[in-house]
Amino acid sequence: MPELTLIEAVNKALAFALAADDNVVILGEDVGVNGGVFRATVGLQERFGAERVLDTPLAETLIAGVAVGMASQGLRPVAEIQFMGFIYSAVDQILNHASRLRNRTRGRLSCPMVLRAPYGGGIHAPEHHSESYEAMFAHIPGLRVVIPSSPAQAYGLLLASINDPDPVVFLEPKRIYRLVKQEVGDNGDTLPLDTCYTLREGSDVTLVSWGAMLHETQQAAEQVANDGISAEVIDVATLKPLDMHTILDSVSKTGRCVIVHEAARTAGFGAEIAAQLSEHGLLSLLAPVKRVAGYDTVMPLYRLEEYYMPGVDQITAAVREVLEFG
Amino acid sequence: MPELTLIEAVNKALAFALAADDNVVILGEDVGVNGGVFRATVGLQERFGAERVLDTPLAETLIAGVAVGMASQGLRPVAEIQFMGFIYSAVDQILNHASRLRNRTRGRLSCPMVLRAPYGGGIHAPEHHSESYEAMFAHIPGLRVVIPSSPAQAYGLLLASINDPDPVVFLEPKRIYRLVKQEVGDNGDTLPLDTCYTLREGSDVTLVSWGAMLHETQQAAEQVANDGISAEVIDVATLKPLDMHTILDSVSKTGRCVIVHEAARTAGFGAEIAAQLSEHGLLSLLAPVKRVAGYDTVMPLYRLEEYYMPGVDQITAAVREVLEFG
Amino acid sequence: MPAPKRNKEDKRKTVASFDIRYTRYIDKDGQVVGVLPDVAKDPDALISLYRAMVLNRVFDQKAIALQRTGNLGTYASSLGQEAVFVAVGAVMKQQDVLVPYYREYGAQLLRGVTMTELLLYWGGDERGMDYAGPREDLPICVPIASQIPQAAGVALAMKYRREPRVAVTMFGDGATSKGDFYESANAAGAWNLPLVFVVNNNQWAISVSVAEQTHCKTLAQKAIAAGFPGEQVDGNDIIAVFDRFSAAMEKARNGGGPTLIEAITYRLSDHTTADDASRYRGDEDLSANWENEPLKRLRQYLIGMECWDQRREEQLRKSCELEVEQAIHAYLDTPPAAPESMFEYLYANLPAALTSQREDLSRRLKDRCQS
Amino acid sequence: MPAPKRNKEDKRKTVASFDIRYTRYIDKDGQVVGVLPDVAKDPDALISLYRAMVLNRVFDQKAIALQRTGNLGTYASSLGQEAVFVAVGAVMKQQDVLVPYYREYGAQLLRGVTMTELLLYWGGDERGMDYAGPREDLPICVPIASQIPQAAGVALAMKYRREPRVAVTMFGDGATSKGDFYESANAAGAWNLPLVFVVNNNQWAISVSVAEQTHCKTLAQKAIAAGFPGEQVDGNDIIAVFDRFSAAMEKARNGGGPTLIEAITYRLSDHTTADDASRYRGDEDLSANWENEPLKRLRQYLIGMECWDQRREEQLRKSCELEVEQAIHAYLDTPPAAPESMFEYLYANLPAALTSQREDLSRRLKDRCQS
Ligand SMILES: Cc1ncc(C[n+]2csc(CCOP(=O)(O)OP(=O)(O)O)c2C)c(N)n1
Ligand SMILES: Cc1ncc(C[n+]2csc(CCOP(=O)(O)OP(=O)(O)O)c2C)c(N)n1
Ligand SMILES: [Mg+2]
Ligand SMILES: [Mg+2]
Repeated sequence: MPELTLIEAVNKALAFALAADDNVVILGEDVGVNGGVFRATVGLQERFGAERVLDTPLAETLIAGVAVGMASQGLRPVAEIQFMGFIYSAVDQILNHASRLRNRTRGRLSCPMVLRAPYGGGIHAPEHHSESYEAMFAHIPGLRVVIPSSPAQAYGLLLASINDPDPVVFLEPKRIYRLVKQEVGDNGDTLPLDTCYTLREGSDVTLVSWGAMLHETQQAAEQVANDGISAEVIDVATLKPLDMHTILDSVSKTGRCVIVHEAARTAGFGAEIAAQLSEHGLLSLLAPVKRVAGYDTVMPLYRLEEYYMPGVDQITAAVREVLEFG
Repeated sequence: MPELTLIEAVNKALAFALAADDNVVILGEDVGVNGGVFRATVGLQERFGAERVLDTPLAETLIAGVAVGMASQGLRPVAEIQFMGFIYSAVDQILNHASRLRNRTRGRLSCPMVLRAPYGGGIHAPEHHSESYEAMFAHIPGLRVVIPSSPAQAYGLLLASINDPDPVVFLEPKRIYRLVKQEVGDNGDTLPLDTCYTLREGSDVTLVSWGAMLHETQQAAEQVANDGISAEVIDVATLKPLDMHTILDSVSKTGRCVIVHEAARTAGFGAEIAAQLSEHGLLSLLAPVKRVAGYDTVMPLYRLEEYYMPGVDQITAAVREVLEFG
Repeated sequence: MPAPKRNKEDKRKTVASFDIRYTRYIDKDGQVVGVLPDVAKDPDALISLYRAMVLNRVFDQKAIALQRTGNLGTYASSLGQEAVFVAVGAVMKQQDVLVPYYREYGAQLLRGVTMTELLLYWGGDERGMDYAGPREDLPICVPIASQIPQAAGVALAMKYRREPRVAVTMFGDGATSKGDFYESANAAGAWNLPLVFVVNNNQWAISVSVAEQTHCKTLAQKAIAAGFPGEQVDGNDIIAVFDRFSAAMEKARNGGGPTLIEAITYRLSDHTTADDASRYRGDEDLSANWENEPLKRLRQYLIGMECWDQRREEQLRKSCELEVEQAIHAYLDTPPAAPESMFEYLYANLPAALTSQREDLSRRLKDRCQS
Repeated sequence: MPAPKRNKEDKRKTVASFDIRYTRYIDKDGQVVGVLPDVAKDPDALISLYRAMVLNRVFDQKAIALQRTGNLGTYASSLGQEAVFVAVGAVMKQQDVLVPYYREYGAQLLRGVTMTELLLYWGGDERGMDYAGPREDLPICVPIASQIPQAAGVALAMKYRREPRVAVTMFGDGATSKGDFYESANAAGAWNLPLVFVVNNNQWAISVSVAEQTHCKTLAQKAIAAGFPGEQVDGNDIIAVFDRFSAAMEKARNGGGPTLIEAITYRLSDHTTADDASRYRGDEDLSANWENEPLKRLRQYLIGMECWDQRREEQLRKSCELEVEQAIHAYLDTPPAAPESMFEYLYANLPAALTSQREDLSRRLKDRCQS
C-alpha cells in the first residue's frame, strides 16, 4: 500500500469518488488547473474534466448555495472553501438551507453535499487563515461535522461523507496535511461516521481530542506513560452527531478526562463533551473534566501563534492535575 | 415611573442614546418611517431625522459592515437585523472584523457598535423567524453577547451596550417583547454588563437561564416552592464575557444546577456553563448538572413549535431529578 | 423612442454600451399599444391565463380571511402581481424547475402545487413543502435572495446533465440588494447557465421603496454587472410578461444563457398580514396603482376581443371560490403531524445520538395525554 | 471611436442606456496618445510619482527576498501594479481614509504607513497595523471584499458629519464577484456616498482568470448595477490613473457621489510567495505583459521630456534601496511583542472572565524560562 500524507489521502478519496459516481462534482476557488491552494484537487481537473472539477468565481455564499442547489437535484457536490476564515459567508446557506432541506420538504428533497475546508493554526499562515470554528457548525441541527486526524481517517471519512445522504461539513486540520505519511489502501473503503475512534487504550485517564491536536494529545499520552500513567486517547472524528457512548465508556473506566482542542475555550465543542460527562457520567468522575483549549483571544498573527496553541506541556499538566485531584 | 413592555424599553433606551450622543446612529431594514417590524424604533426617525435613523437596503452583510466602518471612525452605530434568522450573512463582518478591529490595530481603531436582533421562538412566526443562535456569537473572542429578560434589563443593558467601547451583539427575546410591563425609569441609568443577575434566592437548586426562558424558569421555581423546594434563579444576561462567579457561588451553596435554554442542546451555551461547573465546582456538585434545552432538531414550523420549546414541566422535572439524585 | 442622449463632449473611447428595453402590449385600459405576439391572439390561451389569475386572487382573499380569523399564520399576498406569477407558471414546462421566493402562488399552482399545500405551509406545517406536484421544485424561501444561489446550482445540474431544462428563480425588488443575488447572477453569466431571473418589482420591500433600495433607474440593468441581458416588462400586462419570459426561456433552453426580467408591478396589499402599509405609504399611491392592476387589464382586453362577459366572469369567480373552499376544507381537516415528525426528516436515518431526544419527546407527549 | 452598434431591429422602447469609457494618455512605449492633463506637464510631480513607484518595487523585491530567506511570512507583491497604487496614494488627501485590501503598498506608503509597519504585518506582528501615520485608515484586509462594506460605513460617517472627506477602497478583480462588493456599491449609490471604488484588475485571482470570474466585458460596468458611473483606465499609465482618479475624488468631495474606476493592470508576480503561477499561466502571457509595465512607461515618457537619465535612475534606485534597507533593519531589530499582548487589545478593558487565561499564559511563559 502506498504511503500517503493527509492531503494526498484527501486527493485520492476525491479521485475515487469522481471515478465511482458521475453525480460527484467538485467545485471551489482554484480547484481546477491549480489543483487547490493546498493541492487537494491536484490532477483532478485534468483527469475528470472542467465540468466535474469546476473553478468558481470568488464567492463563498455562491459556492455553498450552488452546492445546495445541485444536491437538491440529486448530484453530490463536494465544495471547497479555501480556508475556514472565509467560510462565514457560507453559514447562511448551510444553516438555513443545507441542514434543513430534507426536513423542510419532509424528505422530498435532500442535500447530499460535502463542504470541505482546511482549518486550524500552527503553520505561520497570514491573518484569518488559522482559526478553528468547528463548534459553530456542531451546533446546527441536521448537519454532520467530521474532522479527520490522519491520512487513513481522511480517506475513509471523506468517502463516507461523500456517500452520506445528508450534508457534511468536513474540516481538514491543515497543520497535519503533510506531517506524517501512512499506508492508505485506495480501494474506496469508507470509515463509519457517528463513531469515535479509540487511538490508544489506557486505564488512568481519558484524553479526548480531534484533528491536529491529536498529535499533541498522543505525544502527551506517550510522555505520561513514562511516569506510569496509562492514558486512553479518543479521536472524536465525527463531532456531530456525537458518539458519546465511546467517551462515556472510557471515562467510566478511567474516571478522569481531559479534552483538548485548539479552538477558543468558551463555547468550544469541548464544552459539550464536558457537559455530557457531567450529565451522564458524574458518578464515575473522580476529578473535574479539564479542557485544554485555545485562549478566548483572537488568534494572534504568526509571531505569537505558538503561545496561543495548546501544547503538549499543557496536556501533561492537565493530566497530572486530574490525577492528583481529591 | 411609567410601565413599559420590553420592546418599549428598547425604544426608550434607543431614544435616550440618540438624544444624549450625536455619535449614536441607528440603521437597519425598515427602522425608519415604519419604526421597525416590532416597533423598536417607532417614532425615532420622526424625532431625530433620517440621517440618524437610517433605512438600509436589504443586505445584512452590508448592515454589519457599514456599522463596523462607522464605528472605526468613532461613531456608535446601533444596527438592527430584522430577525436572527437573517443574521448569518453578518457573521463574517462580526467574526472577522468587529470583534478584532481593536486587537488587529493594537488599539488604534476600535469598534463600539451594537448589533441588535430579535431571536427565539414561541410566537407562531413564519419559517426562519424562531431560532436561537446565541452560542454562535458567544464563541467569538472579542465580542460581548447580551440578552435581556425584562423591560428594566432591556433598558439598562442596551444603554450599557451602546456606551460600551467594544462590539456587542444584543439579542432580544421577542416572545416576551410584550409579555409583561414593568416600571422603568427613563433616566439613562445603565446596568452592568459582565455580571449575572440573581432574580430569586434559594438554597436547594440553582436554575440558570437567559432571555425568554427565564419566564418558564421562574414559574418552575414558583411551582417547586409549593413542594418546599427552594430554587435560586440566575439570569445570565451577559453570556460573553461570562460571570461564572455568581453561578459558581450559587451552586456551591445549592449543590445542584439546572440550565435552561431554548437553543438546540448540542453545543448550546448551556454546555459552557455545565462544563465550567464540572471544571471548577465538581466538589460542590451533589447531582449532575442538567440541561433543559431545545431538541437538536430544526425548529419546527409553528403548528409543532410548542413541542420543541422547553416547558415548565420539563424544568420542574429536571429539578426533581437533580434533587432525587444519589 | 430613441436612445437617451449620450455625452458628445466626452472624447474618451467607448469600450462597452448597453441599453435597457421595456415591453408593454396592453395598456391599463386594455388597449393595444404594440405589435401583438401570437399568444395575444389566442382567446383560449388568454382565458386560461385569466382563470389562473382569478384563482390566484381568490386564493389570496380567502387566505387573508383565514389569517384574520386565526386559522392561518402570517401570510404574504400576491395582490396586484398575479400576471407575473401566472405567466411564469404558464410558460414553464413541467421538467423545468421553479426556485421561488414566497408569494408566487400563481406560478406554483400552475405547476401543480396544491392550494392545500400552500395553506399548510403558511399554517405552520412542513408537509406544505412536500409538493405532490413538481417534485424537484424548491419550496417557498423566506430568507431573502438565499434561493438564488440554489437556483444557480439547479441550473448547473441541468447543464451538467445536458438536459434541455431551465431553472427559473423569482424574487422581489428588495432581494436585488443582497449579495446572494449578485453572486449568483455573475456566476450564471460566467457559466452561461440555463437560468431565468424574474424580479417582481412591486415597488416596496416592506416599507422601503425601490428608490431607497437603489439608485438604479431600472432593476433590469443589474444584469449588466453579471454580463448578460436584462430587460423590463410591464408586469401588469400578462401578454408582455408571457412574451418576454417565453423568449428568455427559449433562449436559455437553447444554450443561450441567462436573462433577467424585471416585471414592474405594485404590491397592492400589505407586505404580509403582519404588516400595516398605511404606516409608510400614502393612499394616493395605492389607489393610483389600482388603476393598473392586471386582472382588470386582461379582462378589458378579453371583452374587447368579445370573448368575455359578465356571465362568464361570474361563473369563473364561483368556480374559483369553490375550488379554494375545497382546498381550505382539506387544509382545515388536516390533523397536525405527529410531533415526533420533527425527528423523522432531520437525517435520512436518525443518528443514535438523537434517539434519546426523540424518546424524551414521546415521553412528554404521553405525560400530557395522561394529565 | 463611435459607440458600438446598437440593434436597430429591436422596436422595444429603450428606457436606459450606458456607456463605459476608457482612458489612456501614454502608450507602452511612453508615447502620448491623447490630450494630456496638467499633471503630465509637471516634471516635478511626475518625478515624485516615479520615485514612489520605484520605491514600491524595490520594497517588493526586498520583501520577497526576506520571505525566501525565512525572515518574513507569506507576502503579496505589487509587481506591475505600482502605477495604480501610487496614483491613489498621491491624489488622496491626508484627511481622506483609505480602506485597502492587501497589496497597495504604494498607496499606503504615500499616506504615511511605514515600510517597517508593512513588514511587521507580513512578519506576523499586529503592531504592523498600528500605523503611526494615517490613524484612521483601515488596516490591510485579507478576507476578500470584506473591507468594502466598511468603506461604505467610513464614507457614511464622513457624510453624516458633513466633512469634505472621501473614502477610497481598493480591491482586485476577484473581489468583484463577492456579494460584499455589490451590496456596498449599491448602498453607495443609494446614499450618494463620498466613496471611490478602485478595482485593480490584474487579470488574475490566484489561478482564476478574469474571463472565468465573470462574463462581463469590463469590470467598470459593474457600477451600472449600483446606479453610479464606472469607467476604465489603463492602469499601467499613471497619468491616466492620476487624472481619472482625481476627477472621481473631486466629484465625491463635492457631493457628487461614488465612482468606480477599473484600472487594467497585470499581476507580474505570483499571487503571493505561497503561490506558483507557472502551474496555471503561460510564459508568453507573462512576458507579453512585461512590455506594458508601468515604471518603464513613465520612465520613457520622462526621458522623452528630457528630465530623466541613466544617472538619475541609478541615484534613485540607490536611495530607494537604502530606504528599504533601513526599514528592514528596523523590522528585523524589532523584538517580538510580549505574548500577553494577545489579551491587551482584545477589549478596552480585559474582562474579569479572561484574567485567569492571561495568568495561565504568564505562568506558561515563566515555566518556559525556567526550563
Ligand atoms: C435576508 C433577509 N433579510 C430580511 C428579511 C425580512 N424581510 C422579509 S420580506 C422583506 C422585504 C422583501 O422585499 P422584496 O424583496 O421587494 O419582496 P416583496 O416582499 O416586496 O415581494 C424583508 C426585509 C428576510 N426575510 N430575509
Ligand atoms: C473571502 C475570501 N475568499 C478566499 C480568499 C483566498 N484568496 C486570497 S487572495 C484570493 C484571490 C484574490 O484575487 P483578486 O481579488 O483579483 O485580488 P489580487 O490578489 O489578484 O490582487 C483568494 C481567492 C480570501 N482571502 N477571502
Ligand atoms: Mg418588493
Ligand atoms: Mg486579481
